[in-house]
Amino acid sequence: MHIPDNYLSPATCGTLVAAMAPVWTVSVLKVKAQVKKRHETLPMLGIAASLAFLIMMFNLPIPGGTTAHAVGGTLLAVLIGPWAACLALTVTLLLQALLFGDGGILAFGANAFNMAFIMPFVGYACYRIGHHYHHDKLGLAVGAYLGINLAALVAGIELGLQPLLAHTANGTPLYCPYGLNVAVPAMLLAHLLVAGWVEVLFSLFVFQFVQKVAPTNLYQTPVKTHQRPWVYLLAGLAVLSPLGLLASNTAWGEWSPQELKQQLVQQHLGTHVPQGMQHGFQFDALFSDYAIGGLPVSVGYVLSAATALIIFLLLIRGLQRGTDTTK
Amino acid sequence: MLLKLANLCYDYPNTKGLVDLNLSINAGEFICLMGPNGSGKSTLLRILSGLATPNRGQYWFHDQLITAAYLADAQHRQRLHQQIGMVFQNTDVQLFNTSVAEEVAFGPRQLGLSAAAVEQRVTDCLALTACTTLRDRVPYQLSGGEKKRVALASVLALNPDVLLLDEPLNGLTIAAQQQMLTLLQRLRAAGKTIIMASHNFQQVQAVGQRFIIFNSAHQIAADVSADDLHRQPERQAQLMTL
Amino acid sequence: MLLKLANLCYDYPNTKGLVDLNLSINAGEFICLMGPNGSGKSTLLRILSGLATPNRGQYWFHDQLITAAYLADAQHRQRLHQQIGMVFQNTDVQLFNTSVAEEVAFGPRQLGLSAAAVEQRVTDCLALTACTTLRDRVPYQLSGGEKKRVALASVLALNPDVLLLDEPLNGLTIAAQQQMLTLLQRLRAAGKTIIMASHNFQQVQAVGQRFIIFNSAHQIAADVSADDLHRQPERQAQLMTL
Amino acid sequence: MAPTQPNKLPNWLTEPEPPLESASKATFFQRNQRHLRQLLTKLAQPTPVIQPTRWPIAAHINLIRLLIMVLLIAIINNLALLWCLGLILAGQLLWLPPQQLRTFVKSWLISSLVALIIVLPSYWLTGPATLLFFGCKTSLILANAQYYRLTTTFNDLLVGLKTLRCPDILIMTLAIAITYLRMLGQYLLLTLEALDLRTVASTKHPYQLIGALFGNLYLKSYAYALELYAAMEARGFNGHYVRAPQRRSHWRDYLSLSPDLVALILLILWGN
Ligand SMILES: Nc1ncnc2c1ncn2[C@@H]1O[C@H](COP(=O)(O)OP(=O)(O)OP(=O)(O)O)[C@@H](O)[C@H]1O
Ligand SMILES: Nc1ncnc2c1ncn2[C@@H]1O[C@H](COP(=O)(O)OP(=O)(O)OP(=O)(O)O)[C@@H](O)[C@H]1O
Ligand SMILES: [Mg+2]
Ligand SMILES: [Mg+2]
Repeated sequence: MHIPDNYLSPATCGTLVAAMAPVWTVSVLKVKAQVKKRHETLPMLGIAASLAFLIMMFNLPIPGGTTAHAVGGTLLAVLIGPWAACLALTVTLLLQALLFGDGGILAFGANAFNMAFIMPFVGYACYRIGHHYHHDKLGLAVGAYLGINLAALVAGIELGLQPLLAHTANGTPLYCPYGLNVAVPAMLLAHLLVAGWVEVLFSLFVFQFVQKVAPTNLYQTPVKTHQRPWVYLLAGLAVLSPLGLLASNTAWGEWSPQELKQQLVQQHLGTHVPQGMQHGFQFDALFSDYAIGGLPVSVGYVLSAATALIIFLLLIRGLQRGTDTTK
Repeated sequence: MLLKLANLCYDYPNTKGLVDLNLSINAGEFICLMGPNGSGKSTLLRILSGLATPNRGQYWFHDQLITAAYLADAQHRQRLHQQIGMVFQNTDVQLFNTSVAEEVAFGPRQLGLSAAAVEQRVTDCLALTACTTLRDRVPYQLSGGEKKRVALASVLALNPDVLLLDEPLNGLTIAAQQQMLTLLQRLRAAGKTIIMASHNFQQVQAVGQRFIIFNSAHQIAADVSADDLHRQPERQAQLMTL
Repeated sequence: MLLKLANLCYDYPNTKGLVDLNLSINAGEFICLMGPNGSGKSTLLRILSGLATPNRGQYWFHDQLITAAYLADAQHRQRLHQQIGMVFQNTDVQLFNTSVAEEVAFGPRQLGLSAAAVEQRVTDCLALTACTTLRDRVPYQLSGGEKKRVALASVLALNPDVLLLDEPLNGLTIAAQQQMLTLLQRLRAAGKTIIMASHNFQQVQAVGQRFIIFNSAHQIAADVSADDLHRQPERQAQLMTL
Repeated sequence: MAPTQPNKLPNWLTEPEPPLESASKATFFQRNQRHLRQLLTKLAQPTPVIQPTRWPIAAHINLIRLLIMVLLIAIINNLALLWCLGLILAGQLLWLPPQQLRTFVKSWLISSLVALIIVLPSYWLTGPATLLFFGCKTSLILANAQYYRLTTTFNDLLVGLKTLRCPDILIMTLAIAITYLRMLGQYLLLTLEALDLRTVASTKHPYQLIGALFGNLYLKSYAYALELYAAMEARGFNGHYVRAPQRRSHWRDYLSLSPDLVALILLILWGN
């Protein structure tokens, strides 16, 4: 579910980072309060982050011989509390983006929104409801399934909106080339059918183990205080952010709202005839649109000379015998 | 011959693990590995158990060459694991079930035994290692010495032919050490092969039949039988310091 | 008086850890904790180091009552931790840096020493524990005995007044055990208090000044000084089995 | 041990175990072991970074540079400008030692290929222009990110984030996460190995086992959290990492930002 870079327009990424900002702020405040009471929360955060990392890199078997991996958002929320889980997952995503190349750097906000916000909170809410009716496991299962699918849905929408939000004058998408009609089903199908169930099974069995062995190590909900304002604020933001997504993008795209509506309708009905099917191979399109033309010929010469030189040097360098550093 | 190593080397990414080992071991031997810290005892046990494969040289087990390719096959690996049981130096990592009884039952259950037979094995193994009272405890909450004993019980339950024990006496009381050595001796008498790393010559002296001594260059410095050892007081004195 | 326990009890969620302990320890003592597996030695060390707080009873350190509330204050906790250094039974949890040198430097650096002073301490501590050759290795890739020594070095680097050692001799060669005991004796001579759990009476006999013996009911069965011990052969025989 | 140890071995233990006929391919444990080993080697040898003696750049500048670069690539829709950015990166690559250059090229090619495969179907939807252009931009971003990864240690990342005034709680969490990734990874690997050793037939309930593995990992890490934090505190840790101070010359930092800034200016002058 990690969205890589260049699939989302910078504007979308910015919007989602902005949407995450209040969530992070509240999380930090909440967790700070938690740390005051139990000082092991602090190391636990880091540990939960590395635990999430390991969960995401662990291959789980699925029938048919292939493997999938769980995300563990809901599970972590149940184990260490949703706020701490949000921070921990954020750290995991940051680590993955910067140091392991999983998920984009600009798309960090989007990934955090999907996996560190939607997943743990939706999952935890379901778990709480289940807990209320004394069906902890059912709540967890539903939460895990809903959480990951909702996150996938949102990811699909974020991706699918891109061709509408950012495209060249003649409609060629600048970022993710798939519209809502492709992105959403693709994301959802995989998660509804496979990843969702893997997540459920994984969460359930880990939860069962912890509950059996050390029930005291589960997150205990703090005694109710005035936490309502936060909830409303966050819920409002969650609803608003898709709108913000559109709004902030108007600066980038060059279309009017009518055009957008028209395009939305088109995308959904699929009446839009794909260009590629219409014209077949069209390599000159590349240069007609993105214009290497417009450059003075001399600059072109300089560029190609520099390129040739550097490629040559790189080749030599790459073929050299490594002397120092790694063995 | 049970197993044989020929010119075996093992390198860790940035240090040597084992250098040019030649060794052959017969079924039913009781072997003690001794040597300074970091000389490669644990590494050898990892190789014998198939957890690591040599970088150079060969390892034959029952005339079968054990290589990474051979072990890539799940069936081969499981076959090997059924014959070889291992207790780790850090037993913490070895216990992952919800209760001690479950832990010991984990292995036999895969063998397709009846529930009664599994239960029988659990009871026997716990009794042999004096863990009966720990039966319903959670393994990760045990004390250091208790974990060691439960780990041995869980390995015994699979009834392997070869037992690899990495410093099994560490953290046990002297009395428990004696009992464990007695148990091992009985197992050997029943035909098992036992290969044990230890730093405690005084304790293992009485039971070991053959002593393989590593030096700090990760090589085998000496390979003497208990009988020969009696006639070499200076070697005994050396072992007293390892 | 350095520290004092009064009617101290500690319960784990489903087992007893310590039952009704009374004990007082003076600065500069060299104390050996002995007892069967699971008798509560590690638990006592955890309490002394402030990792756990008693369920009932009191623990005074330097006339300060150590309670959960007192330790909730980060500053108090830090002060306590600075005076008390601990080497865990499972040293794996203690090593978290990327190289042995970093590991040892971590503490002094946190104390705000100059780079040269930190370097000095690192060199000294590694030399004292015979780890100089391991300097650039990755801690978690060391062998069992090497980890033990590095853990001790990293604790020594902070120069604590009280050293709590949970079975520090385990997994070391006999020669290394001797070296460590000599080192501990020197530290004691320099005024440190040393409290050490061990199962190896033969080794610690020579250095221990006071032996605190637990029984399997998690109580203190006996508390004898080395001098008294000389006059009690049956007690010595008992300790030989623990 | 308790004095009640039986002095005879049970019968089953004295007879050899009949070989078990099993046919299973529970390879996922193996695969996970392999992944974990790779992760651990990666964590154990923080990438041998090019010696910063010649051109030391502050960690936070490096981070900012990466961000600007990725942003630039994402918003530029002019092939010539992208080409320039590519050249800048290629120029930086020249300083890499040969071995690292090879590593770089390998992982870059692989990740670019994956990205390309994902956008491939778009050829039939929107035509070749998107495919090629998108492919170029994505692989350029991947190359930049990969270069950053190759030349930055965890420590640098932490220092960089700290200089950028990230909240302490985040830095701490990050630092502990990296530390623990190593420890828990090692623990998980060893447990998997131990599990493997006691697996003599196909696993009937893999998920139950995995649940136990991770449940254990969680509980263990919870206990570790307490002990390790105490161990850290015992060694003077108070929520701030103290590091050996680094010498920095600012003009170099800003100079190193200049190619990116030039590109930004070009973008503004030429527009899209
Ligand atoms: N995972 C690892 N990665 C890299 N090097 C390792 C690893 N494990 C052990 N080593 C190194 O390999 C050598 C042999 O280690 P090994 O664990 O086999 O020693 P040992 O004889 O068991 O020592 P001890 O008596 O202390 O347990 C040592 O130098 C050790 O530092
Ligand atoms: N984390 C834990 N949770 C629950 N019970 C525990 C835990 N740790 C230890 N115990 C139990 O508390 C008792 C005392 O354990 P402790 O670790 O103090 O023993 P010990 O004297 O150090 O034994 P050993 O010599 O084997 O290390 C034992 O019965 C043990 O099973
Ligand atoms: Mg070893
Ligand atoms: Mg103990």
